[in-house]
Amino acid sequence: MLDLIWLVPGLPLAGFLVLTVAGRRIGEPGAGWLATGALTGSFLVTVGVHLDLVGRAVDDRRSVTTLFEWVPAGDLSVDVGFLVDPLALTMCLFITGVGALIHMYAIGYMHGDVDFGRFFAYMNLFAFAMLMLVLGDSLLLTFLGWEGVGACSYLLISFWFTDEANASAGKKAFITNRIGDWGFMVAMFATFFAFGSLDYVDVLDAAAAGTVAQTTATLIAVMLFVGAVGKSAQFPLHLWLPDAMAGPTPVSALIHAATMVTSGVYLLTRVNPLIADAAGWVPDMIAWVGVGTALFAATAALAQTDIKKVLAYSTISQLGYMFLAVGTGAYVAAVFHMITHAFFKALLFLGAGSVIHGMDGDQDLRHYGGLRRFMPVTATTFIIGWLAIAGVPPFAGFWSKDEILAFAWDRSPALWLVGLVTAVLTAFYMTRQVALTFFGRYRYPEPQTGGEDPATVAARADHRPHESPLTMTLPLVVLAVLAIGGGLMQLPFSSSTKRLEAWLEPSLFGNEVHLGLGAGTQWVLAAVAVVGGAVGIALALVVYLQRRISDRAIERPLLADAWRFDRYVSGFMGGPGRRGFEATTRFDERVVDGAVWGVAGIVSRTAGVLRLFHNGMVRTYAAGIGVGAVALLIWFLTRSTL
Amino acid sequence: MAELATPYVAWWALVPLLVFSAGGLLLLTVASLVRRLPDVLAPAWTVLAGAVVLVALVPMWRQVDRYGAESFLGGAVGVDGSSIFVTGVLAVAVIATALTARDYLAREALPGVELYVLLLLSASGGVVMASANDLIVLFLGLEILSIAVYVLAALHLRRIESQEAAMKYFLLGAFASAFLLYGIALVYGATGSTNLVRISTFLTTNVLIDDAMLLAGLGLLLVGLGFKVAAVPFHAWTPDVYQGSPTPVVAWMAAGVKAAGFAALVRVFVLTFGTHVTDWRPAMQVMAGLTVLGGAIVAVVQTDVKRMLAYSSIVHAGFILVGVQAATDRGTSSVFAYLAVYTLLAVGSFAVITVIGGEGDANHGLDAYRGMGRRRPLLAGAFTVLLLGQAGIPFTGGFVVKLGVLASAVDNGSYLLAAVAMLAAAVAAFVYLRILVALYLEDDGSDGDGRAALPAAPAGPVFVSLVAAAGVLAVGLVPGPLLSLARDAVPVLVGG
Amino acid sequence: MTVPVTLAAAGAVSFPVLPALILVPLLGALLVIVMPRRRPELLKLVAVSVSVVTGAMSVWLFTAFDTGVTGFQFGTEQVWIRDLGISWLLGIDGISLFLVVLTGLLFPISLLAVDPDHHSRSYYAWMLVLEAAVMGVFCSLDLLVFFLCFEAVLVPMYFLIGRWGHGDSARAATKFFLYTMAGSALMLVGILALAFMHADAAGEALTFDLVAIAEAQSLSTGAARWIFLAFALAFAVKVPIFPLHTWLPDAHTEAPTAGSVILAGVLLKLGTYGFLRFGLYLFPEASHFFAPVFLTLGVVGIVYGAVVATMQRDLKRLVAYSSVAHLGFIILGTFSLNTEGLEGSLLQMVNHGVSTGALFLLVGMIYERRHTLQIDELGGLQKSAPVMAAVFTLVMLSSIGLPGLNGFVGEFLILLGAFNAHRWWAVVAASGVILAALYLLWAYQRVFHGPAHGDNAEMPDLRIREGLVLAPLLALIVFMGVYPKPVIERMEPAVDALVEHIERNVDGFIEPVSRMGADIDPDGGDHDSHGEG
Amino acid sequence: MVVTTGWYLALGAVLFSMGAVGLLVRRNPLVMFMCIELMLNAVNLTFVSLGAELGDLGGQLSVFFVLVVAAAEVVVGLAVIVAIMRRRSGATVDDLSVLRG
Repeated sequence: MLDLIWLVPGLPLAGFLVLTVAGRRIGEPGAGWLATGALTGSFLVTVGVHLDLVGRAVDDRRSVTTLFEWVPAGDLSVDVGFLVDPLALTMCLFITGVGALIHMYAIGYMHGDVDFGRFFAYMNLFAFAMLMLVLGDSLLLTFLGWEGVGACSYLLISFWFTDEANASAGKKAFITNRIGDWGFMVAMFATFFAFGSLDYVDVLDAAAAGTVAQTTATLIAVMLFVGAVGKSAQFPLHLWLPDAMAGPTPVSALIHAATMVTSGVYLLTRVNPLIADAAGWVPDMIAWVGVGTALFAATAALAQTDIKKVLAYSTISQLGYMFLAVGTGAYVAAVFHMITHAFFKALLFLGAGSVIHGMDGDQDLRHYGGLRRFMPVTATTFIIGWLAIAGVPPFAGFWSKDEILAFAWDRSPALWLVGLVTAVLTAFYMTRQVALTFFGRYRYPEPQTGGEDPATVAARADHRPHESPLTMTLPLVVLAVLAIGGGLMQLPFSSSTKRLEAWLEPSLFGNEVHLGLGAGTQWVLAAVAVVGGAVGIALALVVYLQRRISDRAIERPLLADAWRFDRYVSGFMGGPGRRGFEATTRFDERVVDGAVWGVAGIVSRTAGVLRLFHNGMVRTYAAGIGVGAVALLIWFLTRSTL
Repeated sequence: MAELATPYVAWWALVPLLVFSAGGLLLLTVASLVRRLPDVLAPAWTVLAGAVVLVALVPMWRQVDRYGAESFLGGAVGVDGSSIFVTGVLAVAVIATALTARDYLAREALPGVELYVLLLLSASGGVVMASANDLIVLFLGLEILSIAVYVLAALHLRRIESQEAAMKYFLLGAFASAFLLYGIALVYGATGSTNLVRISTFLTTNVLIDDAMLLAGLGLLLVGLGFKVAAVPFHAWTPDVYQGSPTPVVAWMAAGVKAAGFAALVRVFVLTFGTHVTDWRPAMQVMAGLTVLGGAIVAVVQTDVKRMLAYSSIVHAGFILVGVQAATDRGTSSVFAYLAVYTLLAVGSFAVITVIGGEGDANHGLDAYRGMGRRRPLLAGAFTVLLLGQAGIPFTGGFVVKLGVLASAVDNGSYLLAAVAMLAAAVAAFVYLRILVALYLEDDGSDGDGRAALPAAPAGPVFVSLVAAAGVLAVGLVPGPLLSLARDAVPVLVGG
Repeated sequence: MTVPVTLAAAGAVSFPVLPALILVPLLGALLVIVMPRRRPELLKLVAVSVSVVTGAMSVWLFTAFDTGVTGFQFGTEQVWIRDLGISWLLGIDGISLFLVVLTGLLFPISLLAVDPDHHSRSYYAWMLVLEAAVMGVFCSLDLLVFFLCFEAVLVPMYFLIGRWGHGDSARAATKFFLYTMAGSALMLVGILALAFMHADAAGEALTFDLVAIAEAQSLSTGAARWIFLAFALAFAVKVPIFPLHTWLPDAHTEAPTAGSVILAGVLLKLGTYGFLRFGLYLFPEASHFFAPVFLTLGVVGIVYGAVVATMQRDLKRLVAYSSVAHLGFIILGTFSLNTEGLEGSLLQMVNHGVSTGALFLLVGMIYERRHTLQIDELGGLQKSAPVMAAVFTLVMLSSIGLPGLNGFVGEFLILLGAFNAHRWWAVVAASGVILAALYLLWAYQRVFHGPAHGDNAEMPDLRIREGLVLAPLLALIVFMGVYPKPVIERMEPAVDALVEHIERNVDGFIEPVSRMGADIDPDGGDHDSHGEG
Repeated sequence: MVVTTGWYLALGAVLFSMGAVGLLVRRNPLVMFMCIELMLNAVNLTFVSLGAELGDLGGQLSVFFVLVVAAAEVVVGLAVIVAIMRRRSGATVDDLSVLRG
C-alpha cells in the first residue's frame, strides 16, 4: 500500500490537468464531481496507507519513497520523493478528508458560476500542492508545496477578478506570504550549508544526533519560523488573511481555515529537532508570538460585522494557540488542535457560506437574525461548531485547547493567563456571531444603518432565506459529527487514551515535552477554562440577545480596524514606501541614464569648442600649423644633446 | 676629362612613373591640338593608363620578389615592395576617380580634359614620393603631386567654394612644404646628405655629438608630412578643402594624396630615422592620439556629409599614424594594408556623394540622404557597407586593417594609444550611424517609391561605389591575400 | 594547438555541424535577398525554414552531446588570418551547448510569431544574419573570432530596432549601438594585449586560441587584472549590470516584438556567457579578486531592477527592468565561483531566455491588439482573453520563480551557491523574490484583473497560431521546472572543470562548498577570504 | 670679425621666421604668398651655406630644384589668386571663409 503513496498527490494533480484541458467542456456539475472524486480517491489511498502504517512496528513507521531525481547540482541532490511518517499521514488524512467534503460543498456553492471548471481546477491544484507540502521528503519539496499553495491561494482569492478588491487581496496574500518564503529560503540555504543536504531524513537525524552547532540551529529555526509566520498569518504578517476572505467561501474554509494556514505549524513540528537544538529563546519567542497573536486577533474579532471576517480573525487567533503549543514543546497538542480546528472551523466557514448563499451574498451580520427558522440544518451544525470553538466540553475544541493551556501553564503562568483571556474572548465573539445570525429578530427586511431608499428595502421585504441544497448540507453534518467527536483521538486521562501522542511519537524524536503537572492541577485548569468560556458566552448573550448592554461599548472602531495595524502598514507602503520607489526610478532616469547622456553632451560640447578653431580663416589654420611646428621643435630640441 | 658618366637606370622600374606623366602630357597635347575631342576619350585614356600601370606592377613585383629591391638614378629613386604597393593603390585611386569624374563633369558642364591631365600628373608625383630615395626627390614628388591637386581643387569654375578651397589648400600647402624643405635642409646639414640611404648608414655608423640640428630637421619634416596626411594640428585645411573641392577630386585627395604622404612618412621616419625612433615616436604618438580624437569629436557636430567624411578621413589618418609610430615591420605592413582599404572606402564613399550631390555639387546636407534607402536601394546598400567599413565593423575590410594597426601598437606596448584610438572609433561610429539613420530610419516624406521621380544614377559612380563596397566586404571576409601582400610590401633601403 | 576537442563525439558527425550553424543562416539571408520580388509570401517561408533547420541542428547537438566529457566537442578549425594566428576555431561544451540550443529555438519562434509590417525582405535577412552572428559568438573558441561575432551582432540588431521598432526607435537603436560598442572598444585592445603577452611569455607564435591561452595562464597578476577589467566592461554593458543598464529599457521598449524576444532571450546572454567563458576561464585570479565588486553589483541590480520595474508605466519597460533583476542573479551565481552557483547561472540564462522571451511574445500580442502598452490604458483583459491570461499567469509565475517551474531551479541554485560563498549577499538577494512577486503581480492585476472598459472588453483572445508559437516555450517552462536533470547533467562536467581550473590557478582558493556540521558563526563573515589569495 | 656659417644659418632662420610670421599677420593673399617665397629663399640660403660648410655640391644643387618648384608654385598660386580676385576684387583671405565649422 505504501508504494501507492504517490497517488495521494497524484490524483488531484490528474484532476487539475483534466480540468484545465477540458474543464469548460465537462462543465457543471461534472467538473465539481470529478474534482471531488479525485480528492476522495486520495483520501481512500491515505486511509489505506494509514492502516498499513498502523500495522507496522513503531520504529518502522517512517519510510521514504523516491520517484525521480529533481535537482542534482554539485553537492546538492534533491529527489521528488515522499516521506511517509505518522505526522505526514495525519496531515494527509484531514487534508484529503476535509478537502473532499469542501469540494463537494463547493459543487452546490459555486452553482451557476461561469468559471465553474476553472474553480475546481484550482481547488485540485491546491490539494496537490498542499499534499506535496506535507509529504515532501525534503525542505525543498515542502517549499514547492509551500509556494504552490501560496500561488493557488492567490489564484482563488482573486477568483472573481473583475472586482478590484478581490484582485488586490490575492496579490496582498501572495506578497505577504513571499516575505515569509524569504525566511524559508534562507533557512534552506543555511541548512544546506550546515548539513550538505535538504532531505528531512539526513537533516533531522543529524540534528537529533546533536551534530549541529547551536548558532546554526538557531538561525535555521528562526528563519523557518519567519516562513511559518507568513504562511500561518501570525503577527505581524497576518494582514493578508482577513482580506483573503474576498475569495469564495469554500476557499476560505479549505485554504484559509483548515489546511494551508496550518502548514506553518506543520513545518515547525516537522523540524522539531532543530528547534530543540536552537537557543532557548527561540521556543519562547514562538510561544509569545503565538499567544500574542491569539489575543490580538480575538480582540479584533469582537467588532467585525462581516460574518467571514469574524471567522478570519478567529482563525488567526486559533493559529496563535497552535504556535503557543509549538513554543511550549507541546507538538502533539499543536497537531491535535490543528485537526480539531480543521473540523470546526471548516464547519463554521461552510455554515457561514451556507448563510451567505441563503441571503443572496449579503455578508453583514447586522442584516441577519433569526435565521434558524429558515435554515435549520445550517443553524444546528453552526451551533455545534460554535460550542466546539468556544471550548465547551465535550466538544472537540475543548480538549485540544485545554491541553494547550495546560502546557502553557507548565511553561509560564503568564502565557496561560493570556491564553485564558483569549479563550474568554473567543467564546464571547463566537456567541455574538451566533446570536446575531440565528437568534433574535429577523432583521433583513428592515432599513439598514445609513438610510437607503425605500425601494431596495421593499425589494428585500419579500425575500425568503432558504436552506442550502444537500451537496452543501451533507458536508456540514459530517463536519459537525467530527467537531463533536474529534476529541476522542487524544483524551488526557491516561497514556492509553493519548492515542495521537503515541501515534506521532516517531516523528517527534522525543522532543515532545511531558507535562510536569499533577492531575489535580490539570482538573483545576480545565475547570477555570470552562468557567471562562461560560462567562464569555453569558456576557455575549446578555449583550446581543437581551440587549441589556449596548454593543457600542464593545464594538470599538479601533477593534473593528484591528488596532489600525493594517492601516499603518498600507499607509507606509502607499506613502514613504512608494515615494522611495519613485525616487529610485527618478534616480534611474536622471542620474544613471543622465550620466550616459552627460557623456554624450560632453563630447558634443567639446566639439562645439574645437570647431571654433575651424573658423574658415586661412590664417587661423596657418597659426595651427605654426604652433604645431613650434611644439614639435621644442620637443625635439629637448630631446637633443643641446 | 673623364667621359660623362650616366647613372644606371632600371627602366622597368620607371614604367609606372613614365606611364602616368607621359600619359598626362600626351593627353594634354592631344587635347590642345585636336578640337572637339570625344568626351569619352580622356577618361578612357586615364583608366587605361591606370590599368597599364597595374599590369606593369605584376612583373615588377615578381622581379623585386626574386632579386630584392633596387636603387638607381644615382640612388635617388628606389623600387621595393612598398613603392610598388603604393603605386598600385594610386593606380586604383586614379581609375576610380576617373570613372567618377566623367559623369560629374558631364553633369556640371565643365571642360573635360584638364581634370584627367592633372590627375595623371599628380599621380606621377605620388609615384615619385612612394619610391623616392632622396629627400629632394621626395620634395619634388610631393610638389608635383600637390600643385596638380591645388588646381584640381579649383576646377569647378562656377563655385566660389571651389576657388576658396583651392586657395586655402594652396597657401597652407606651400606654407607646410616650406617647413618640410627647411627640415630637409637641416637634416642635410646634420648628416651631410639628402640621400636616405646615405643618411641612414651615416646615422647607424656615427653618433652625433650635437644632434640638435638633426632633430630640429626631423621636427620640421614631421610638420610637412603631417600636413599632407592631415594630422592634428596640421589638419585644419582638410574639411574646408574637401567640402569645397569637386567631389571626384576629393576622392583622389583622400585616397591618393594620403597614400603618397604616408608612404613618404614611412620611408623617412621608420626607415631612415629608425635610429632615432625613441625621439620621434612620442611626438608621433601624441599626434596620432590628437588626430583620432580631434577628428572624431568634431565630426560629431557636422551636418554636411562631405565634411563629416573629411573629419572621418582625419580619424583614419590618426589610425594609420598609430601603425606608423610602431616603427616595426608589423606596423608598416598594417599601414599599407590600411592605405589600400581606405582607398576603397574613400573612392567608394565619395562616388556615392558625387551622385547625391546633384546639380551644382552643393547638395551635401544630411537631409539629402533622407529615405535614400528606399529611393536608391542599391546605392544606399553600397554606401551602408562603406560606412560600416569606415566604422570598422567586423567582416568589413575596415575592421581588418584597424585590427592590424592596433595589433602593431599593442605589440610595442603602446596600450594607451590603442585604447584612445578605440574610444575615438566608438565616437566616430556615431557619425556613420547618423548617416545610416538618414538613409533608412528617417523619411523624406515623399511617400510611395520616389524611384520614378529620380534621374537614373550615373553609371560611373555607381559602379565605383559597388565595386569598392564589394572589395571592402571581400577583404573583410577573406583578409589573407591583402595582408600577405602588405606584409611583403615592407619597404627597404638599398644603396645604388 | 592544444585543443582538447574530443573527437569521440565529433567523429560521429559526418559533416561539420558548428560551421553549419553559422553558415546556414548566412546563406539563408543571401537567399532571402535574392528572392524574386514577385513572391513576397515566400520570404517568410524561406526564413522560417532556414531557422528551423538551424534549430533542428542545435537540438540534434543537444542529443548527440557526449554527457560524460569535460572538454569541447564537435570541434573544427579553419585558419583565417595567418599573420595574426586567427582561425575559426569552433567547439562547444556544456556551457555553450544550451545557449546554442536556446538560440536555435528562439529564432524560429520569433520569426513565426510576428511578421514585419514593411520591408519584410531585409527584415528576414537581418534576422538570419543576427542568428549567424550569435551562433558564432557561442561556438567560437578563438578570442578574435568571438570578438568579431560579438561586435557583428550590433549591426543587424541596430537595423531591427531602428527600422521595425516603434516610437523613437532611431534614437534607441543608436543608443544601443554606441553604448555597447563603446563598452567593447577596450576589449579588443585587451584581447590583443592578452595574445601578445601570452605569445611573449610562452615564446610561441601569436595565437588567439582560447584554450591554449587559458590553460597556460602565462600573464602576470597585474596585467591579467587590467585585461580582465577591459573584458568585464564589455560584458557588463552587454549583460547589462547596474549601473550600465540604461540602454536596455530603451532598446526593449522601441524594438519590435521579435527584436525584444531575441534581445532578452539571446543577446543579453552574450555578456553573461562572456563572463563564464572568457572572464572566469581566462582570468581565474582576477575574477576571484574582483568577485566582491560584481557580487555587490549583481545584488544591487537584483533589488534595484525590481524596484524600478515596479514603477514603470509601460509594460515592455517593466519587463526590461525585470531582466536587469534576473541578470543580477546570474552575475551573483557566476561570481560565487562554486558549482551550484555556476550551474544556477547557466540554468538561469536559459530560463530567462525562455520565460522573458515568452513574456515579450505575450506583450507583443497585447500590443498588436491594443496598440498600446501603457499599463493604465489596459485592464480587465482576463475577461475578454482568458486563455491569454492563463498563459500569461504561467509565464509570470515562472518568472517570479515558483517552484515546479523553470525559473525557480536556477534562482535557487544561484542563491544556494551564493550563500555558501558569501552569506549576506545571498540573504539580501533572496529578497529579490519578494520584489519580483510585487512588480509582476501588480502589473498583472492592473492589466488583466479588474473591470474591462472600452477596447479592453472586446480584445480577441489567443489565436491558434499564437498558441502554437508559445507552446514550446510553455512546455520548456514546465519541463525544466519539473525535470531539469538532463540539462544539469550535461553542464556539470564543464562547470566542474571550470571550478577546478579556478582552484588550480588561484592559490589559497578552495571552492566554497557546504560542509557537514559547519557552523554559521554569528558575526557572519565570509569563510572564503577574498583579496590576495 | 669672421662671418662663420653659423651667422648665415641664423640669418636663414630669421628670414624663415619672418616669412612665417608674415604669413600669419598679413591678409592680402599676394603678400602672404610673397612671405612663403621668403621662407623658401631662407631655406635656399641655408642650403647654400650648409653646402659650403660641408664642401658638398648637393646643397647648392638643391637650390635649383627649389627655385624651379617655387616658380611652379608661383604660376599656380597666382592663377588661383587671380581667378578669385576676378570675382571678389580686393578680397582679403579673411573674407574667404564660406567654408568653415
